[in-house]
Amino acid sequence: MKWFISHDTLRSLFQETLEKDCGEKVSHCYQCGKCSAGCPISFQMDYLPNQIMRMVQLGMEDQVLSSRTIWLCASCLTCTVRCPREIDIAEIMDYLRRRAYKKQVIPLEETEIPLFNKIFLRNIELFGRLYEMGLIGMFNLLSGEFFKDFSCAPKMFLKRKIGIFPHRAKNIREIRDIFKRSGKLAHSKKDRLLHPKLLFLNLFRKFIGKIEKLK
Amino acid sequence: MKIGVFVCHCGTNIAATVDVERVSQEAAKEPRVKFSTTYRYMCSDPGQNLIKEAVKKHHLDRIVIASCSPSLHEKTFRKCAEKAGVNPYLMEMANIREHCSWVHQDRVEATAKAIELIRLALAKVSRNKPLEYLYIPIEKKVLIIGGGIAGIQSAIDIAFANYPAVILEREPSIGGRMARFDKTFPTLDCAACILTPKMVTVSQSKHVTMHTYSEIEGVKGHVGDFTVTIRKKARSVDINKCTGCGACYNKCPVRVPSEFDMGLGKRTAIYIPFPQAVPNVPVIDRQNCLWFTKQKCGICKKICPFEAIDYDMQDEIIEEKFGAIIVASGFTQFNHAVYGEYGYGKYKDAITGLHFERMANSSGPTGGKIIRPSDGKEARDVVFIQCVGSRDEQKGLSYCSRLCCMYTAKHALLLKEHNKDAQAYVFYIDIRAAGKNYEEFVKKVQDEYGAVYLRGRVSRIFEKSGKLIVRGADTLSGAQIEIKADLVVLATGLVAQPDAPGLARMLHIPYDRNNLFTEAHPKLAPVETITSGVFLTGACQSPKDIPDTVATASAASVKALGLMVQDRLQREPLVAKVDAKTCSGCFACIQACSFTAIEEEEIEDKRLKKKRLIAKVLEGVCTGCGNCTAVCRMSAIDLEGFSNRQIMEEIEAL
Amino acid sequence: MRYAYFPGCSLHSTAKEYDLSTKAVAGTLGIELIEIPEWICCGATPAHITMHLLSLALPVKNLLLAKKMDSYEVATCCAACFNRLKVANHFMENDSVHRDKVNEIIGEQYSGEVKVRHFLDILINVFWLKNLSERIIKRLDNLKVACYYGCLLTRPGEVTQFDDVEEPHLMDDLMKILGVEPVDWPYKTECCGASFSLTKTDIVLKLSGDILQMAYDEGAQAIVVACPLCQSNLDLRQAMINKKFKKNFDMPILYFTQLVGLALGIDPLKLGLNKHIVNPLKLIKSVGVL
Amino acid sequence: MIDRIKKKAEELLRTKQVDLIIGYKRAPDGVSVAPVFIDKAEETKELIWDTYCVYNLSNYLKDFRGRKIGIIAKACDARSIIVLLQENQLKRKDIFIIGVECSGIVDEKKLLSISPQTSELGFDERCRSCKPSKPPIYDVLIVQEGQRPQAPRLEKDPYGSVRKSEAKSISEKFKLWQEEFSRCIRCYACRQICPLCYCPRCVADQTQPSWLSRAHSFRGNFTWNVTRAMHLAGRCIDCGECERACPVGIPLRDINKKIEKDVKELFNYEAGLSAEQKALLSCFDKNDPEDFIR
Amino acid sequence: MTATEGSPERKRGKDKKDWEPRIVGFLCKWCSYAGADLAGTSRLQYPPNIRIVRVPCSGRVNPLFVLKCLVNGIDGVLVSGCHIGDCHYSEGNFYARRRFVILKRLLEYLGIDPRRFQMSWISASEGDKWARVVKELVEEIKQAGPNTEFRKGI
Repeated sequence: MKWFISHDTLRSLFQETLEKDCGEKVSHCYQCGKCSAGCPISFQMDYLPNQIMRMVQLGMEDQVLSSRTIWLCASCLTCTVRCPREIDIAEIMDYLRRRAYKKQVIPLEETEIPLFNKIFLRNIELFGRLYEMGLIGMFNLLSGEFFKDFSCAPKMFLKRKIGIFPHRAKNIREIRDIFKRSGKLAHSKKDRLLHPKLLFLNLFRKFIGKIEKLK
Repeated sequence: MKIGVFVCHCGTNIAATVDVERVSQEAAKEPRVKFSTTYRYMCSDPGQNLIKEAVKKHHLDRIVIASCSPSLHEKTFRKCAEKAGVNPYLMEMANIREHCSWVHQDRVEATAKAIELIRLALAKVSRNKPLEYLYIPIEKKVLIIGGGIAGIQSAIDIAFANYPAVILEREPSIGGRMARFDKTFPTLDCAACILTPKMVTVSQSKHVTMHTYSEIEGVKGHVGDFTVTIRKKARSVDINKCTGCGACYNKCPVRVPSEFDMGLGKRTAIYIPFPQAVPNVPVIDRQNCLWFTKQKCGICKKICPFEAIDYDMQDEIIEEKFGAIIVASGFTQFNHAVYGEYGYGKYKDAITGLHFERMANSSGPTGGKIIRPSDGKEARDVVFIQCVGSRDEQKGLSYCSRLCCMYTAKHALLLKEHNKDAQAYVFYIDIRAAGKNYEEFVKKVQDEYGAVYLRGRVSRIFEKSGKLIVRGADTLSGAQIEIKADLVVLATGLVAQPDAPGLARMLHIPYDRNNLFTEAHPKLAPVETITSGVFLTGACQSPKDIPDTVATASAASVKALGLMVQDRLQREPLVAKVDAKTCSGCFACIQACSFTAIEEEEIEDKRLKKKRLIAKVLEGVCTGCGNCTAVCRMSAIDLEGFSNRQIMEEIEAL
Repeated sequence: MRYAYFPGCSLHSTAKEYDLSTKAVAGTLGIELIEIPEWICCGATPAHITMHLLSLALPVKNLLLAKKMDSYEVATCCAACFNRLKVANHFMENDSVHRDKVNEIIGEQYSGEVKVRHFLDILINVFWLKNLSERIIKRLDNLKVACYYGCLLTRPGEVTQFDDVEEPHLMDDLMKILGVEPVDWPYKTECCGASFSLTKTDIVLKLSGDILQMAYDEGAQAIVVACPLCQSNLDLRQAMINKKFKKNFDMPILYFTQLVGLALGIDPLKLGLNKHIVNPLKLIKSVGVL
Repeated sequence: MIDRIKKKAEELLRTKQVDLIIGYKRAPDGVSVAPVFIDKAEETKELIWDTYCVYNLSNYLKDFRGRKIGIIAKACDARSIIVLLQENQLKRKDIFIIGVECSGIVDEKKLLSISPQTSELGFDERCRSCKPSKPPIYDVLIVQEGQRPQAPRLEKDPYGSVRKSEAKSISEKFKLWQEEFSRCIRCYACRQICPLCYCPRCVADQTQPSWLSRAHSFRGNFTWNVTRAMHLAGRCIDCGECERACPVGIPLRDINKKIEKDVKELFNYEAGLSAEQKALLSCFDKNDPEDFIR
Repeated sequence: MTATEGSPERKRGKDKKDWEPRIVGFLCKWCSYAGADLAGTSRLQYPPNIRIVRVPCSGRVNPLFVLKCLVNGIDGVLVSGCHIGDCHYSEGNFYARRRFVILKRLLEYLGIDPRRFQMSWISASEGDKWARVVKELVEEIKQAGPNTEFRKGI
């Protein structure tokens, strides 16, 4: 048996909170499975999108937030445009990810994605525009895959597709203000942007992986 | 004016909270009240006898009964008054149970309120007028709109009772959708085998007249006296001369896709839709006939041994009178072209269930072979997709079309019967098989015919290398599924006919947001409409399978016959009435009447010494809603039973 | 015809050739594209995954910058930027709760008054295909391509208000005008894995590989795209796909602007055709343009 | 302009296209204007047209039902003719409308102080919120020639004063109208002058039931004025005759305007623009507002 | 009984302290009246301040009825019908809705407390809603105070 669902779970306010916060009616879902049928990423997911909807309906917050599925969603909106119940499933996935960030529950297997997102945003907060070199370098460094995509690098440089220096925005102060105020309004603490727990988890996993490979 | 007040204890229902004796005493003090009393159960026989005796003894001419809700016992006490010799409309009720004793606990308050409620009723009854029942004569003939299985069954039932029925069908033959089906679930008897005898019965009955290839143009009047305008479209073949020998269509050189065969087969320009057509008289399709398009050919006319072909035939407009109308206008298929993910209807090998029925039919266009329309090859892997259009608020209908689960199961079975090597894959959301032997049927299809049932809606279909790739999911196992199919059968939902709203407006019956006709009550009056004399049967009211359609057809027939057997129709006289002197003829009332129950009338105005137009209420049509009275600025139109004087008197008594 | 041009981060780096070709085409056709001064990143996918308000505030900041310019319509080429700008505009127009919050963050008042258009839309629906056809110098006959729209250009339909959601056809129409034959293929809006390029490269390889395979099977010689992320996944990762799935695709991934540029007679180098990883020049030569 | 009016009127009578012309003539005082009813071609000389022609002549049409009438109509008057047509009180073929282009008429009450030629202040208040100078319906249109008189300055918001009153507190509003209505002497001049009050028996005169108290108490006055306004909902075309006729100066137009505003805002309905349109209260839209309903 | 007899003073409490609001409800007999019946059958308790005038349809209610109630000193008037789409006569409530929004706004414009005239849609199955609406109505009218505006003929 995978799970035991208790009376308390069924009575939890997970679904209500979600519907109130993101305005999407999960209760409308009647489990037709069209989202899962069309999802391009579902082959990698631990639960299909429709199962996530069901789990939300049943109040299984812990299981949903620690699922890999919510991180693997590519926001391609295939599910959203085809849902016969007019539920914006991609938006719900977004919401679940944001909630998972807040609660710092991130599955061990999927730490790169949140890490990447944080680095990406930090990058923009610093430079205003994306600084690819910085992004890739930082990401490789913090994710522990130091030489990822190195084979591509020479080509990119040769074709002058990646700049070596970042863009310097004149209005950087305004941009940082936007970040600060958005964070304040969303009641998320700024230091969460690069949370040590996240980094640690990721490196730990990579380390385990390496050891297993050696075996 | 001598009013009697009768206060009911209703056991303890009223008496426990309301001091009925005091109420009665207080009522007696009101002006014009000659008699007042209480009784344990006023609606019981002794209670009613008490009223009758009091009327006799005290020469009462008006009655107020303080008891329960008029919704419950107004009719009882009206009858009681009538028996006691008081006009039934000189009785009013004070609702001191539902609106007083049951909703209050304080005895003093409740008693005081009960007294006031009686005072209100007294005020109203003092302005009541004696009214006489209305009687409407009845035209003893029933119109049936639609000649599918619903219309056919209705006609048979009415003819059986020896009343005349007229079937109006817009296609050249009766038979409707059922004539296109191959087999019927769950018994698998062939549709033609059970329908054709009924069609023949209709055509041979002396009580049934058929207007095929005809459309309804207008309806006037009301229950008992409908006047219907019918357009008999030019068939170009004289129905009285033609014997149905078939010489004409055997020689016709034109070939066009057959509508009856869903475009899978061909027909000629002069044609009968299908071999068992009733009447067995061809019709010329003027859009495609060479004579009408190019003034050439004329073979059919030359060859017809009975000189039945008449190229100059014109549409004919006739008017007929009916006492009742049965609407059996049926349904149409949901158009799946709105589904972009299923290819916008452009894939030839993605067909609908009705196409499949024609293919499965051994006398159909493919001779019973299940083929791919694109290349004519036999289909081996066939995917069935349920709920196309149904249960889909985004692109289709909110409702469940009710039959698709069953007909898809039937198709999966037929597929296997027609081709042993074939495999059926059915994508479903829920299987709804609530009917006699339905669940057993679906189980049989799964167990004995090996149909693979997959629980999930299909997300995408696309063409690749001559096959249709179907992407779905099975939510029970949590797997994505991709099937390379030869043929995809879409179980498209049932929708209202596109012209249903127009018909509804003609008949003054309401329809819902899906354009399905609305019954008078979803449970207790499922075949009636709010327009008396108009009844519903079949899928025009909601999706129905054949057994349900036949059942509602017989139900509607009984309702119509219930009118036919009466000499005249008694109606409550609670209708609007116009005061000629006060009416200015602005006709705000005509515009505001939802039932076209008001018309213009010319009168001789004695004061102005000239003719002028005023409003006139058609008592047979008026439903007594009173909307006209509120839009009339001069209060020239008033509603009997709820008249301005009655209501104003109530207000003054408050 | 004058637009405030929002290139987006990619067009200034990995997708330089998209920027080059867009400007070249616009210049030739007389469509004035004025880059929004000091524009900033729209936040892309990471923003809306992480902080909803931020994902609205960043595009709105750009729209406000555009509003301060004379022209009121914004042109953009990147499908992801287009989607984010459109979504932000949709919220600012229709959702007062979010509008108030975002305005508070930005410190200015905005309610969705700036219009956002994709350059493809401008070319077809503002400049008109017919006008374009009159300007063509070299017809690109003998070229068969798969038009790949990606997932973000048309979805969700009510927000982007751009082409058909399930079967978009604007790019196909454009190709036909140029003389190019678009193949009718089913993967026009399939996802390439875009945002996972760095994080979940496996997924990207699988999805992009499927797309390349489908285009190849349907007989396309090249894939035409309107999104820099799709381009980089299909182009940059093609070698890795070949390695992983043991294929040998040699499928150039072109921007629609590059093909339009070629037909207008613009020098291929000015269109950045030398900047691709999978070299398209061989193919271009084979159809006789060079 | 007047010459062309006279010529047309003369022609209509002479060729028997109409039996009667309703128009304006100079009143004996030499300044103000009175209605005139002409059935002889030679009498058309009497006709005049100037900014003093305040009356809405369509009020007289109902008295001549069945005869062919020619009528001189300003834009506002023509709209009341449309309402009368809409309500079957007239037959279109029975009337010949001589439409006159109008650039505002004077307010008699202001006349004593200021002349209309010198200042726009002399114009009637309602002309400042009236857009059309051309009648929406006519058989022949007489346009102004040469130098047009200075048209009154248009108010940006025709309902500005209504909005102002709406903003007042409930008790302020009550007090205001209590004072206004308590002056009412129930003379029914507003009813007599209104071209759209044509009921054979007004509810105010009915006794069975007695809809409103006939005593000129505040209760009765209030009921009468609300009844009158409600009966004009979606019909009043703001010709201003009621307010002009009121001997005690109750601002009746203000009430009419309030309803006109609501009707326009809630239902996008304007009275007297087309004879084919359904009466406001005899039709509905499925999306009518219902936020006021529980 | 004639109009003048029904003067508001007749049945009014002398003192403001023991004043209880008097409310009139015009209820359509198919939905709202049946809904009130259901409240009774379900024994839902509500204050006894309301008197019901039964009408066939909310479309039957003439604005003059409402006006008459108010000038007679009734403290609150409620018009209640079927929900949109449920009208027994299919469209009556549409007409009522249009008619009464105009009246409601006009009365407010003339200084009548908007709480004194209200409308509701109550179906035959909404006994609970009926009880709730009456309770709320009584509460609101209590706050609005007695309708004394028309007491004296000034």
